[in-house]
Amino acid sequence: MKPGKMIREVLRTFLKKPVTNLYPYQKLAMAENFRGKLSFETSKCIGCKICVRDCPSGAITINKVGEKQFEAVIDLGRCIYCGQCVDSCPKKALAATADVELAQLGGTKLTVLLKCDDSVSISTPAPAAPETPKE
Amino acid sequence: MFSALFAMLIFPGFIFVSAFGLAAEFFDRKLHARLQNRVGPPWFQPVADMIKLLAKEEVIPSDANPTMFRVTPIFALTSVVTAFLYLPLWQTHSPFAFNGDVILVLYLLTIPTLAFFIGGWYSTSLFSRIGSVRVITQLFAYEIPLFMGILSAALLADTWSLQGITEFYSRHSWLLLCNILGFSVSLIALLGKLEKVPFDIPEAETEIVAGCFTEYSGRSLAIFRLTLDIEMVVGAALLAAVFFPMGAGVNGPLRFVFFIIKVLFIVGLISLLRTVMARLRIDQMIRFCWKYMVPLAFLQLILNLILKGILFI
Amino acid sequence: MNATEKIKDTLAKRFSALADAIQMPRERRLALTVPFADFPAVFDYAVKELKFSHLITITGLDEPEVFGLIYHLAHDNGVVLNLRTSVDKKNPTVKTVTSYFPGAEIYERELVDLFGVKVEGLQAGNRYPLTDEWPVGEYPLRKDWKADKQEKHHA
Amino acid sequence: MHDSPKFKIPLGPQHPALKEPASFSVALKGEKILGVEIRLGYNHRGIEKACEDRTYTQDIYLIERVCGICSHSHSTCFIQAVEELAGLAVPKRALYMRTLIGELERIHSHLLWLGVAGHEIGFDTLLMYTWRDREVVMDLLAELTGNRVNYGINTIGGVRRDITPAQIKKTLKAMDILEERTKYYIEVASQETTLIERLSGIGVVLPEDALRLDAVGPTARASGIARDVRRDDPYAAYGDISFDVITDNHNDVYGRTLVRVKELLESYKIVRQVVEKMEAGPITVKAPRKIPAGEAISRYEAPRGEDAHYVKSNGTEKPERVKVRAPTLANVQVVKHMLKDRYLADMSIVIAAIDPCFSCTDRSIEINNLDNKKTKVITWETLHTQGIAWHRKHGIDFTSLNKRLKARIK
Repeated sequence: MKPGKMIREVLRTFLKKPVTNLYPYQKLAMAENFRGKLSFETSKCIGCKICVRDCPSGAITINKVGEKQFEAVIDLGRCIYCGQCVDSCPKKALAATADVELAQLGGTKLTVLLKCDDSVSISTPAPAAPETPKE
Repeated sequence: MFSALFAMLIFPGFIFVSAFGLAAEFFDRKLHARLQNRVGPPWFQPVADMIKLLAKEEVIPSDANPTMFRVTPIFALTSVVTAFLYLPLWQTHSPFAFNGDVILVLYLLTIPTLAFFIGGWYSTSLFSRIGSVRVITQLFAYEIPLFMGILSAALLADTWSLQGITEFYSRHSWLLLCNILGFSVSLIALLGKLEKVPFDIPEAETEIVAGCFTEYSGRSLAIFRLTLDIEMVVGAALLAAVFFPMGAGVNGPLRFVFFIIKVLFIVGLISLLRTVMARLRIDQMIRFCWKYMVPLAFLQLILNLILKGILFI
Repeated sequence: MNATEKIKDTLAKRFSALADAIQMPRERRLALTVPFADFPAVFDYAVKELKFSHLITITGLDEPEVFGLIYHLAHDNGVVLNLRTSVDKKNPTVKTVTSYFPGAEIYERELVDLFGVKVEGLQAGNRYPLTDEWPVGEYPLRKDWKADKQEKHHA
Repeated sequence: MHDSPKFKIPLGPQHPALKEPASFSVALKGEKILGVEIRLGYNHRGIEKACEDRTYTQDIYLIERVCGICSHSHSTCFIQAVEELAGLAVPKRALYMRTLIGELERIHSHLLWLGVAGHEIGFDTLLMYTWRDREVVMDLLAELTGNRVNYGINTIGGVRRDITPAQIKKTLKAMDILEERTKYYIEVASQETTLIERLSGIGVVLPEDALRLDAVGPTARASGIARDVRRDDPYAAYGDISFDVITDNHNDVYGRTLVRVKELLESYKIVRQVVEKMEAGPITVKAPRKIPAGEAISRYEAPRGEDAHYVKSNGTEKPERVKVRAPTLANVQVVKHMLKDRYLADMSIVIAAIDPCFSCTDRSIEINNLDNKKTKVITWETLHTQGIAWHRKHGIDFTSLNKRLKARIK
């Protein structure tokens, strides 16, 4: 029985650097294979929609935009980042990136259109209808 | 007249002591955080908290007595600010010093505790009521060792004035060593008065939400928070004046610096103690106080009586 | 002979009429379907004589004709006995097993709330897991209950 | 104390001591507890019903989200049942992988519990330290699986990710760090007076009561009952691994603390054995989309105790019935027993001592906005403007301060 058993430890800790990460100023590096936001390559997609069928939360939709041309729309608010669509995709058109800073002010910015012009994936917010608050 | 008003409102009264209280809160929080390997709050955090609380809407429970609910925080704040006026900091004596001020300060420090009790009781919430019963139960446990610890030091100095005690101990500084027991008992009892771990039973967050402050919000809560901060400074300054008279010889700004350092040292000790312990249960706290602290304080009292008999007949 | 088979044999000997119904899908797993009338006797025997000391849970099933109830009992040596019985859908009432396992109270409350099976002898207490305002006669785990039905009900 | 009035105080659904909603209605006489009424179900979100509407693949991820802490426990438990139904022979390496993640999860859960227990008794330093050290294992899990909590490592017929030699090295290093820290916590737990005072002698469950009330996991083991599914009903790779089932005969919260910290040491031992014994080979076998009709029950020793999943299939892509029995549900009755004649101050730590996980416990139904008329969605922008307007009305304006703050951040 020793009251104040931790005194030595806390005094030693006082001399150490704090471990807190000052988040917005100091970014945390995510592991390389972290399952974050998805990326999509149009040229690989064959429009089989297995990803749509396997998605547990119905977050992904594949639209046909032209002859053998597809785009993916992902609702980041619904996506649970399980990466099952990446595993399901037979052509490896989908991939998970380590991008985790996806928070947005306002729910409308969470629907993301993924398409690419030349194999580089660009993501632009979809022009979703703005929600008008009813008073 | 004007100088008295200045002393009460600006220095060393309300304005100064509030700023010092908030600074001490920052010091306590920062040290606590660093001991826990965290970064801790920025320097303006206590001020920002205060501004936020003052800006918030104040909600008064419908069953509560609105007058009592609003008045008790002010009552508590006034008494601690008044207590501070009697403590010597800049000069050798405070502007209002008189023989017997150590007793007055001790009693003024009891008033906030009673105010917490009344405020909690009048807010009529169950958590507040349990909290206020705990406040008053705890008061009976720590008050006696605290009084005995401080008064036995005063007894040896043969004076009831803070100035006298300080002067006596700076003359016979070796006698301070005899008071170590009294100092430890008073410091631990002060933890109970300030409701800090391991004696934060009345506002135990994980049991009764916030104890007697549960229903308080906005301005009234801000005043209570400020009271606790100032109480910490006053308690630390009281212990410093009685047990650490170092620097009493020097005068002027240096003495003021000494005062600040002494107070922050005691706040640091409180911080350290609350970092390394778990909260006790109310029955354990009372048992601890009556079983160990009171006998120890009593021992100190007897020791000082004997010493006094031997040394100064 | 291993522990599972031993238990199987003892059970078959005691209830010879049910001997063929005992299944052993794999090591440490036994399943037995018991007619509703025989259930208390078999359950009592399994708990008291065969020393199945732990009731894992009670599963309710909505089968087309009846409500199936599976009492998953576990032995200290790891054998799990799935004791299964069924009650009529018109008047689904079973007796409580809280006298054997006081902890079964909450599993039985689940049956009451989610399937509408009445449990005789269950002491009064808070319902679980549905809210107090839940409409009477709505049993969500029944197959004919659909999640979006609720909205229509209130619209 | 004879005349002290009887109080009835609500602990929860929202209370600082509870990390999740559950309501404990406590009848008090002074500080003494006369009786407790427990009301659960606030976390009901319809998972069992929802499982019947989804394919097995989708269910893995849904089941994984039954609980945030023991996510791997639930998904493994479910998948074991499905694999038994499909008659799949899961590759050895996959089983070892599951064991590895399972033990890492136990480490993270037990460290988390130790911190929470510290917080409940006002020992925040313990909370800060254990949670700091927990980051080691969280980072490791993120690296191995791709997420910090919902690992998503399981798939029907195996696991989704393999472990590389570099990762094995990292794992072993992390185990060394954590072992040293755990030994220090054991020292603290067995010496710090205030901690022992607060934990010992409360929440007592005698062995016979623990048996009678069906306690599981550390709650049972702290009452001297060696009940551990890993040993009794071995799954994954536990049959090949040697470890001790930790028991304690304190019967109280202190015993539960000791069991958990000692189990941490066992987990480090298991992790080391797993990475050593792991053989090269495939990590998955092909699984059919349609699972043959049948039924199976699977048990798993989650950090909080025995987890059980029952799956009934009907030969289609979707299960006929999924039943989840989380460990907390079995331990809830024990809590009621523990709280009798104790002090209010002990309540939060006694509840915390079973390591409750109410979101595990409550699953089943989704209530779709019972009154749609009352629900109003306020967008962030509206809320923002309303807030500014309220403050301006009360004479507070932060516009200039805000501008300066923004400039500083830039």
